[in-house]
Amino acid sequence: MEIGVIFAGFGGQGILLAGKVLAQAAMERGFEVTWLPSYGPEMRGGTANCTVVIADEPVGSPIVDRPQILVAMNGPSLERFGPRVAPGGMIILNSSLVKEPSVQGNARLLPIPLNDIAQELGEVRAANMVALGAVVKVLGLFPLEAAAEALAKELGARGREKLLEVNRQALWRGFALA
Amino acid sequence: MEIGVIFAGFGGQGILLAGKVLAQAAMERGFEVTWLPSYGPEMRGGTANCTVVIADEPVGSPIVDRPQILVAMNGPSLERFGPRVAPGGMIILNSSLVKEPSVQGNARLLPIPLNDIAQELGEVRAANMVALGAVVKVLGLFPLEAAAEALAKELGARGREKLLEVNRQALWRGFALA
Amino acid sequence: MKVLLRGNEAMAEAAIRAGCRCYFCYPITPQGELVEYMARHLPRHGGVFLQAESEVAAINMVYGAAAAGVRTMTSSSSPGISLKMEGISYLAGARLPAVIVNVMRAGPGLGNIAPAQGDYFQATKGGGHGDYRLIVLAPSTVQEAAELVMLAFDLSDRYRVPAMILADGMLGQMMEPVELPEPIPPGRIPPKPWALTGAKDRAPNVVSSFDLDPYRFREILRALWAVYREIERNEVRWEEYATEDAELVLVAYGTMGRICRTVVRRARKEGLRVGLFRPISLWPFPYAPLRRLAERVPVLLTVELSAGQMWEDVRLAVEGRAKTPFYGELGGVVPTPEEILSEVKKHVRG
Amino acid sequence: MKVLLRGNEAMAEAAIRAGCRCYFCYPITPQGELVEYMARHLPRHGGVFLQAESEVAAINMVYGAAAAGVRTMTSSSSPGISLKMEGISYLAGARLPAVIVNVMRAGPGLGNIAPAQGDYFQATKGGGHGDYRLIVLAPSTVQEAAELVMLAFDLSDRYRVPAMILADGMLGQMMEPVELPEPIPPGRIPPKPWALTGAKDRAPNVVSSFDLDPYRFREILRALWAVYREIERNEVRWEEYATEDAELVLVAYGTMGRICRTVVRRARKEGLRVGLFRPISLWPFPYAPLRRLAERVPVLLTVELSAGQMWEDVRLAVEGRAKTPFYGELGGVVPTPEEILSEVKKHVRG
Amino acid sequence: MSVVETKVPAGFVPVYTRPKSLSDKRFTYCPGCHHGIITRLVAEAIDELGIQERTVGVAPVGCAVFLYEFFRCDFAQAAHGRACAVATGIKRANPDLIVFTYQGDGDLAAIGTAETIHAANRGENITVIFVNNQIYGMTGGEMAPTTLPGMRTVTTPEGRDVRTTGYPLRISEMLAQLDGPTYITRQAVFDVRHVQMARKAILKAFRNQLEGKGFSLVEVVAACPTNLRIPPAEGNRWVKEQALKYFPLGDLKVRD
Amino acid sequence: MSVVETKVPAGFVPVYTRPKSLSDKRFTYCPGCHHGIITRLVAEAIDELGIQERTVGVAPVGCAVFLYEFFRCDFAQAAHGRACAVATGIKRANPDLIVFTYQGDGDLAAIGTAETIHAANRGENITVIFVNNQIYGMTGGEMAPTTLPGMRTVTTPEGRDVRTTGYPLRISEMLAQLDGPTYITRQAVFDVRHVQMARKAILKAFRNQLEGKGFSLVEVVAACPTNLRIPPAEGNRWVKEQALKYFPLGDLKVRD
Amino acid sequence: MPKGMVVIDKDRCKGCGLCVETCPFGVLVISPEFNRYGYNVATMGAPEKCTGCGMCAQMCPDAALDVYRAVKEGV
Amino acid sequence: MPKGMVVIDKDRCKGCGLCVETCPFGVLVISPEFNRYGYNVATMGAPEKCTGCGMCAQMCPDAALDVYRAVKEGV
Ligand SMILES: Cc1ncc(C[n+]2csc(CCOP(=O)(O)OP(=O)(O)O)c2C)c(N)n1
Ligand SMILES: Cc1ncc(C[n+]2csc(CCOP(=O)(O)OP(=O)(O)O)c2C)c(N)n1
Ligand code: SF4
Ligand code: SF4
Ligand code: SF4
Ligand code: SF4
Ligand code: SF4
Ligand code: SF4
Ligand SMILES: [Mg+2]
Ligand SMILES: [Mg+2]
Repeated sequence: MEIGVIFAGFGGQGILLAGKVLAQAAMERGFEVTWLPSYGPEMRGGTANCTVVIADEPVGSPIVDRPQILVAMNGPSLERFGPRVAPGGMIILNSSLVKEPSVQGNARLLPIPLNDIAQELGEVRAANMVALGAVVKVLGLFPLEAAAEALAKELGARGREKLLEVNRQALWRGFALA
Repeated sequence: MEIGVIFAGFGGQGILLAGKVLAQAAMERGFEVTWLPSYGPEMRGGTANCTVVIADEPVGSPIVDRPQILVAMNGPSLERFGPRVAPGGMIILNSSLVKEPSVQGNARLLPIPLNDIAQELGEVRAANMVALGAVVKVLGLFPLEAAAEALAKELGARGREKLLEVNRQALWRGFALA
Repeated sequence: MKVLLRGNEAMAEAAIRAGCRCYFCYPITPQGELVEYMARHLPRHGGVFLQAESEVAAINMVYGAAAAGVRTMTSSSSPGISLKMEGISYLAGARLPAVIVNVMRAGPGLGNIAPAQGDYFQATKGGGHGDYRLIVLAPSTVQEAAELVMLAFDLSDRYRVPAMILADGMLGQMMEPVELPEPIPPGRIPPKPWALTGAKDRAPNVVSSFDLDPYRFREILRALWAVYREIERNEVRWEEYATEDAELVLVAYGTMGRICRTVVRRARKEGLRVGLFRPISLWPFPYAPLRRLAERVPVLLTVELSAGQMWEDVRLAVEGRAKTPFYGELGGVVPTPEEILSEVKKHVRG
Repeated sequence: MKVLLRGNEAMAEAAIRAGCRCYFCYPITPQGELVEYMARHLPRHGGVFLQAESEVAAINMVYGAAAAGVRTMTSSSSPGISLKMEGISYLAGARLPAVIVNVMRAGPGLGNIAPAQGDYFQATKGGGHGDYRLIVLAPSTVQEAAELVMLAFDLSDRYRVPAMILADGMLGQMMEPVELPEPIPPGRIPPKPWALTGAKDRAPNVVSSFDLDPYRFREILRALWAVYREIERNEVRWEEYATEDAELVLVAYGTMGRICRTVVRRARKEGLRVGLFRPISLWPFPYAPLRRLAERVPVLLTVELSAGQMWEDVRLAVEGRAKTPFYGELGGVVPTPEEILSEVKKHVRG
Repeated sequence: MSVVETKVPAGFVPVYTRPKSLSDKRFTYCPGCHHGIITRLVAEAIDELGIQERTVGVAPVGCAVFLYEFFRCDFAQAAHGRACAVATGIKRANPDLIVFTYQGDGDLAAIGTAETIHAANRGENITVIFVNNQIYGMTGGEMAPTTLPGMRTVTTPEGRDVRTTGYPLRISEMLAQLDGPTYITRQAVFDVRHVQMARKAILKAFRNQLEGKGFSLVEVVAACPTNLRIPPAEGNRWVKEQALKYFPLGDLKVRD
Repeated sequence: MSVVETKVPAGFVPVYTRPKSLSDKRFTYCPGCHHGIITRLVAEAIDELGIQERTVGVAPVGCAVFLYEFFRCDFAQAAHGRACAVATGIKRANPDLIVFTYQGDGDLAAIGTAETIHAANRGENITVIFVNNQIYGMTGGEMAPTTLPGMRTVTTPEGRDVRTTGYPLRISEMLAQLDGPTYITRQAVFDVRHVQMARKAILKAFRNQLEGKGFSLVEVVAACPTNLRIPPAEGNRWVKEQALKYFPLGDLKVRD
Repeated sequence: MPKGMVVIDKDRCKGCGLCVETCPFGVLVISPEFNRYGYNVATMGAPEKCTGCGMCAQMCPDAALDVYRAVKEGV
Repeated sequence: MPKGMVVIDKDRCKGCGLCVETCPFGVLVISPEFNRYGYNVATMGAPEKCTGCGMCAQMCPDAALDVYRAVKEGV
């Protein structure tokens, strides 16, 4: 088993964090994981992405050509990574920003209004966690609680504990919608 | 045939020039030649030396471990290179400066009061040419005139034509004494 | 306890745990997190973090700190490492222990910041002038990166030969679970009687790579080469995976090593008898084990992120005993397991 | 007409005759006379002589002048060449023609100024980062030094690949009779439509070695490697001497090449069937001719002023077909013909 | 790339239009980055002097590395810090060209210190645009020699400590001491008035070269909002209120 | 080496004896070279401060490359131009050591420009002895950044042309502008009075380090009779009459 | 007809807001509209107030603005 | 007895003559004698005139001079 997940979006959408929390959660549940970010000036182009691989054997390449899951937080990400999603894979699409998805390939499309949900929760920056909740559901490898714990750890390390509650809710909302 | 000649002495004694004139003369007379100087900060130690190889086939190494001829313009040079002279080789020694030659090896010793002769000629810096005259004689490969011509060329290139006459005489004196 | 760390961070933390107390750097992608981590953590351990004015200055600061007897490190990426070539040659000539991390990116020139393995020759054969060698260790996981950094400090001190960690942008940037090695006990760093600590109650020490006299300098270098021979005897490291019955063995290091491991698994699933030989020490290169392998395996396929650099060492090891095809990528492109597998299939059938 | 010139002077004069019009340098022994000659003569030919503030600056000035479309050169010796590694990698990546002269001295480190051949790897395998090659030519006489400098300019322009002359202190310092090559006719320098001459009546030209996109950069490098393959086909140069019936062939380049020629003569006089294989282009290395030789000659003895660098290429060529012993000297010591001859006698008998 | 076709609307005359010597390429700078303003001013100067067809730019390594894509003139991309050496090579090879470098503070004042100073000292007849944003922008916000005391960067997480890393390096003041340069000036672009002054300075620096007057350098104190982690508008204030304390504006050397 | 055993002659007391921190090794400098005087003055300062056992010198590449043989203290031989970086490494690794560099003008002001300036700017607590002899001595007399206008060297056979190679670089003046350094002074040794002043300056430069005051640099304008191709005594006059025109003596920066 | 007019290249605009800050007449605003690169672009909020002074263009770091001024009648 | 005395290390002396130039009393001269390195070394030509002022030693670039002063009688 080796599953690739790509998170992609604009800079500032919490792409790298969502990926890291996923990797952390999977690690804590005993999986082999890797996390690989886009890096360098690419990030200043206003976009960011990262790739998480979850496996039951040591991970070979942290680069994933054909991800099973893509989280496309905006239009350009869908355009760029959508066609690469593995046949039968899943695209979690931020339907708050992408109204008319243009590319799709052979993947299933799961539109979730990530921004709107986050806005509802009172913290637009939690859109990434809505997405992550959905990813955890789609993956079906471990309970959402694992992600919530990993998130708590990560926010703790950054001194952002007070954001925990809203992000937790975001996770649940995403989980529920997927 | 491959003959190695080492000229050695203090800086300022015209060691490199003597070697170059020899090489030039031999070249003009159709021999294969190389000339290799000591270089770098060694020269600032106050000593200088150069090696001339004259041969009838292309010269392999311009470095000569066992020279046939050594011109030792001072004591340290005799000490350093004297023991290396090939058995049956010849050491032309500046007896103006080295009164009691200490090292000798298996070589023949030809003491010539180079400085004194040059002084007599009114140009102490011509001691090198006295030595060169002797070398040409010992070599016996080409007439002294070849060296005189090469010298003229060299002095001409340096704009020192007026030193030609006294150096010519120096060559002859050395030639005569060897 | 496992923690999730970037390769760059893990190497930095490992250096601190290895007792590195002077780190000099100049920023460059894709090793920025190493610099950043050191800036944040080294001072807390009483160490010196100093951002130099250039890579040239940084390596010469390393020279100074190493001469003073302290464990010291610098890190950079390809173009920055090129600038350190003179300094590295000096370190080698002066017999100074130090660790240099190269998180390779694609070259030549400014190239780009994607992972590559185009500095193998530079690292293993001497990109600087003169006859010298670096101990070169190539990790393929973040875990191994941490461990090899610690090993690099130990070996470098033991032999008084500078050591290089040859990683790449992927390994530097990716996160993976790591079990961090324990900090070394204070006593583990060997005494350095040759270090510049002030000529008190002893004759002066001199750190130098200079001797105008060729015969004396030859003796110095013969002694150095005797040490190199010793290292070649003692410090060859490699890993074999599924080679016992293999008809084809992939030879790959670092990032390509780990990817080829996946290739082996997939190939095996398809019933192909494929194995992996992964050099860990690139210098000393595992010539002998590879030669032994070549006696029984008909095809050794070298896979590199380069035009074929380690490949030469593979061929030197094999010397015609087996077929030695090559598969490489240029420019920062990392081949997928599938691509490599289809290359494998050209040489072996199920 | 033959003139007696130092190797350094002959290379300088040859560069001028090859149309070199921008020369940038930083002083270092044992190539000082090249600098001095250029200072004296290049301006008289309307050229630019500029002593830079460092070797790093000099190579980057070369980069600029080459980008502007002018024939340009720099020269240095081992430590100075190490400092140029980044710049050379940039030249290679940006496809700029230029000539670099390395009058090698003993290393590593400051070493000394005696002749050595310890920079072979650096020159031929890429001392700088990334996958690139230089055209590397190794003269063994002053005459050949002059000729190869001219050739280096031509090849460099033709392929847009920088070329290096790999000489050493002995060749640089010694005088020998030279028949200087004729100055090139003005038309011989090929047009350079890619050069930076102002974007008048054409799209802008860019000289760069940068492409952030690995896939695009890969294409650039594939094109570069196609050129390298072409050079490997067209520009291999070597000399064989008395190899027809040889039982042992010495393999040596540059200064050691000429000394080994004497060894061959002496050996032949003693009735030993010894020959010489002298690579002239070190890259592209004459693998194929050497391999052919190995088919019929049982022993190929490599002789180098190093711990064995070209030796690896010899072994790569031979791949076990013949014995490949090695004889080397370190530290600036130059072996005598006698010493080499006695080494030869260990492997062959009369 | 879809570029809006700018036709002059009926009944209007152009007051300001995009410089001709800029290509169609979007700048790769971050939103609000002063690099963009400075890059544009260079293009305006080239336009105004009508020298696009004989100008050769030298791009640095730094956020301006893509400069050669932004301009419609010949360009060399130089190794980090070596732009002045590359420019020297180009100019010496072909003095008819107008050669300029465009460099960041890491590039020019750290790794390129020697190349900058010696080109200036030789009085190379080139134009240098020096963007001092007190940070290594491209690599993610490390300390530059020009970083202000106490300023937090990723390599000075507690703020720049002058006791261990020194004070901000005023390299323009150092250069102004030399006999070689003709014109050394420090400008800024945090408001329109200063943009206009910077524009004039850049123009003068190019004109000097056209007149064969030798080395001219225009330092522009700039903001890197991304690494300061502030919104663009605050970047302007940062320059005005913080950076200028250490980098006072004005001509440092003018030789006529 | 036969060193004359210097026993104090009966009835006499020593006025001047060879510094204790010098080894027995003969200097490798040419006759009359000012390096010899300056090297001796450094040894005298070390003796006077009694710091031989905690001093580490950094030898340059240049005529002073053999410095480590001349002194009885620990020494590192640095790559050409990098002495200040090496000294930084040593001092940072072990602040208890007294670390000095000794560098020529090619070493310090050409290839080492960046290392010198940045060590000074950081205010590294080291002592730099800078021998400005306006020439590359060791390599055979090439132009240095400090070579005087019109001066003939092997790379300026017609004399240094300031239009193409610039004016002599007064790097001490540049350094004095920085906030980092504590003490920058220019001295000479062409007569006894100046030798004494230079001696004091060197002493002060070391004392500053002992007191933790930071970067001190003593430039000594010196003669290289060999490459000037003049007798040693004329070397003294050269410094006095020619070199000082461009390199006026005196303290350039003193911070107390 | 307003005295001035600004044409904004939406694909170049990165929504930095420097033009908004600069305009002395409050003409420009950042719109909620995203461009294809994800930036909220500048737009003329109060086009009628534009004098065509060009200050916005002088500050724009992306050379995204062209400014025009109405031809004076009778000229 | 002269007031001063100079001991010259002949092997160090390179005959540069700076001491000769410096001595205010004309004590020192360069002798025609060569040392083993080929230099004509300095020597005391007029030892009686030496005051032990030490100036020669301060100028000597080879640290070849040691200077002594006579112990004042009765001190
Ligand atoms: C030799 C080398 N060292 C380091 C780098 C990495 N690098 C790229 S840009 C940069 C510094 C950028 O800072 P600056 O010059 O101030 O430009 P800015 O991005 O701030 O405009 C560095 C260190 C490199 N490419 N090459
Ligand atoms: C990297 C490098 N470049 C060049 C040299 C050659 N080199 C040796 S000494 C020297 C310059 C000496 O001049 P300076 O520093 O002024 O010292 P001086 O000999 O005049 O005292 C040079 C260029 C070298 N050894 N290493
Ligand atoms: S990182 Fe800073 S300097 Fe670089 S483009 Fe972004 S804002 Fe500008
Ligand atoms: S060459 Fe000049 S600087 Fe060097 S030792 Fe001789 S006189 Fe002194
Ligand atoms: S200044 Fe330019 S980039 Fe910024 S918001 Fe205005 S138009 Fe857009
Ligand atoms: S032209 Fe002037 S008035 Fe019109 S929007 Fe721009 S700044 Fe405002
Ligand atoms: S100054 Fe010293 S070296 Fe010179 S002549 Fe006098 S004693 Fe000899
Ligand atoms: S001590 Fe004084 S008087 Fe005596 S020799 Fe020396 S300088 Fe002359
Ligand atoms: Mg910057
Ligand atoms: Mg000097």
